[in-house]
Amino acid sequence: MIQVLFFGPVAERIGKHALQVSHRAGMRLQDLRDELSAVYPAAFEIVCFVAANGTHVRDLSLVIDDGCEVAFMAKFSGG
Amino acid sequence: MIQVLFFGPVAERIGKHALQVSHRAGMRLQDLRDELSAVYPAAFEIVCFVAANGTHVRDLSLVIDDGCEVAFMAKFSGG
Amino acid sequence: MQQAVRIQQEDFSQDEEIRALQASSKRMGGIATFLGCARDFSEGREVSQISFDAYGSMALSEMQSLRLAAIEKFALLDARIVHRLGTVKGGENIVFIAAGAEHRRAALEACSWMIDELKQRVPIWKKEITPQGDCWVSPHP
Amino acid sequence: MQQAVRIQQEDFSQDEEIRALQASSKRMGGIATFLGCARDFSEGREVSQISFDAYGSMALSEMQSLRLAAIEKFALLDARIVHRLGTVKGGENIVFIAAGAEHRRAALEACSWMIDELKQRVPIWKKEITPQGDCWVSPHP
Repeated sequence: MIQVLFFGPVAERIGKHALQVSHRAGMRLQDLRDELSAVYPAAFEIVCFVAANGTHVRDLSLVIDDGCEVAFMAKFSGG
Repeated sequence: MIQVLFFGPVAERIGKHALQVSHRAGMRLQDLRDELSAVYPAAFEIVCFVAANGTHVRDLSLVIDDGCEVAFMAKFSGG
Repeated sequence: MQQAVRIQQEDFSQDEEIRALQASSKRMGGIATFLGCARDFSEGREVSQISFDAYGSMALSEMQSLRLAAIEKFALLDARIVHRLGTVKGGENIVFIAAGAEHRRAALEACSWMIDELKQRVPIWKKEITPQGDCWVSPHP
Repeated sequence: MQQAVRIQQEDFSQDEEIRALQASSKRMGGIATFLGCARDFSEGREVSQISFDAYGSMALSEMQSLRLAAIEKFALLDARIVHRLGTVKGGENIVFIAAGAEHRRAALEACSWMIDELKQRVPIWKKEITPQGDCWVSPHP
């Protein structure tokens, strides 16, 4: 299972803070993003950053391990 | 009378914080500085700034009024 | 003494934070701080409250690594970062950053760098609550 | 509430200064501060105390005009400057500067500008008191 997390404006557009997605061997962050953005296009319109296990990831060709925690995030506005 | 003030390292080298100097018509700041530095050369070696009545003066050709308060000051080290 | 990097609901005292910072070294000649507060007016709209959402665990670890990076980059003696979550009212404190160094230049530059980086790196989002409705804030440059 | 610009013997509270600053406007989104403190070690010598001499009336009026200049130059909502005189021990506070603005950039730049200008313009001198004797401080750039 992959735990997918959403926060703030993305969570609001999706209507929830988390989703679980089945893991497939060789699955890349880009695959996960493509699948979810087909279902939630309005939310993914504002996604700017991706994190895997709490770390910023810039290269979405990263292969996801089973049990990974992935966050798709809008631009931050803390501070 | 002109009230001449000294502070910090200049006062220490002169041995006092104030002096009174008789006013003469047409007296310039430069004249006052020249007179005093002849008497207190070690103190005037470190004088960097001059103020008249509490205001910075850069042009020492300024004519001093009677009753003026003049300060000869070393580099500041506040803050 | 409280942790140097914290995410918390409750307000904080600058005097206490500064005291904790100063306690780390007596060679500290300059301390620069930045305090971000909730304005009651933003982009022409009245704002009654600001509420926050955060990826808490990642936000904390990003703030911790930001502090260490600042200490190394600017040769600081110490630094602290506190960010509030939950809901804050107009005029209330949101974020506090403090940088202590031997001389002022490093402290001032580090403080400025840390708040810029925090806004870039730390997963926190603010929503302005106004009489006309709620609105997620688009980050300012 | 205390004056926004002061020269005083006693210590000050940053919390109180910030509260006074914030009271001037609810549009204040960013507050930058600089706190200068007495180090107990300077240029390789142990420093037990710092004592100050000042041209008091001129120092105060220079600090007041510096505050107004910063408010105008950086479009600040408010600013405060407090400088201690007398004698302070290692680790104690010397000077406090705070700048409040709608956005952080103006506050941070104004704070940095004010402490630089204060050191250039305000007639205050510090003497370090060390076990090896006293020494007037030569200003750092």
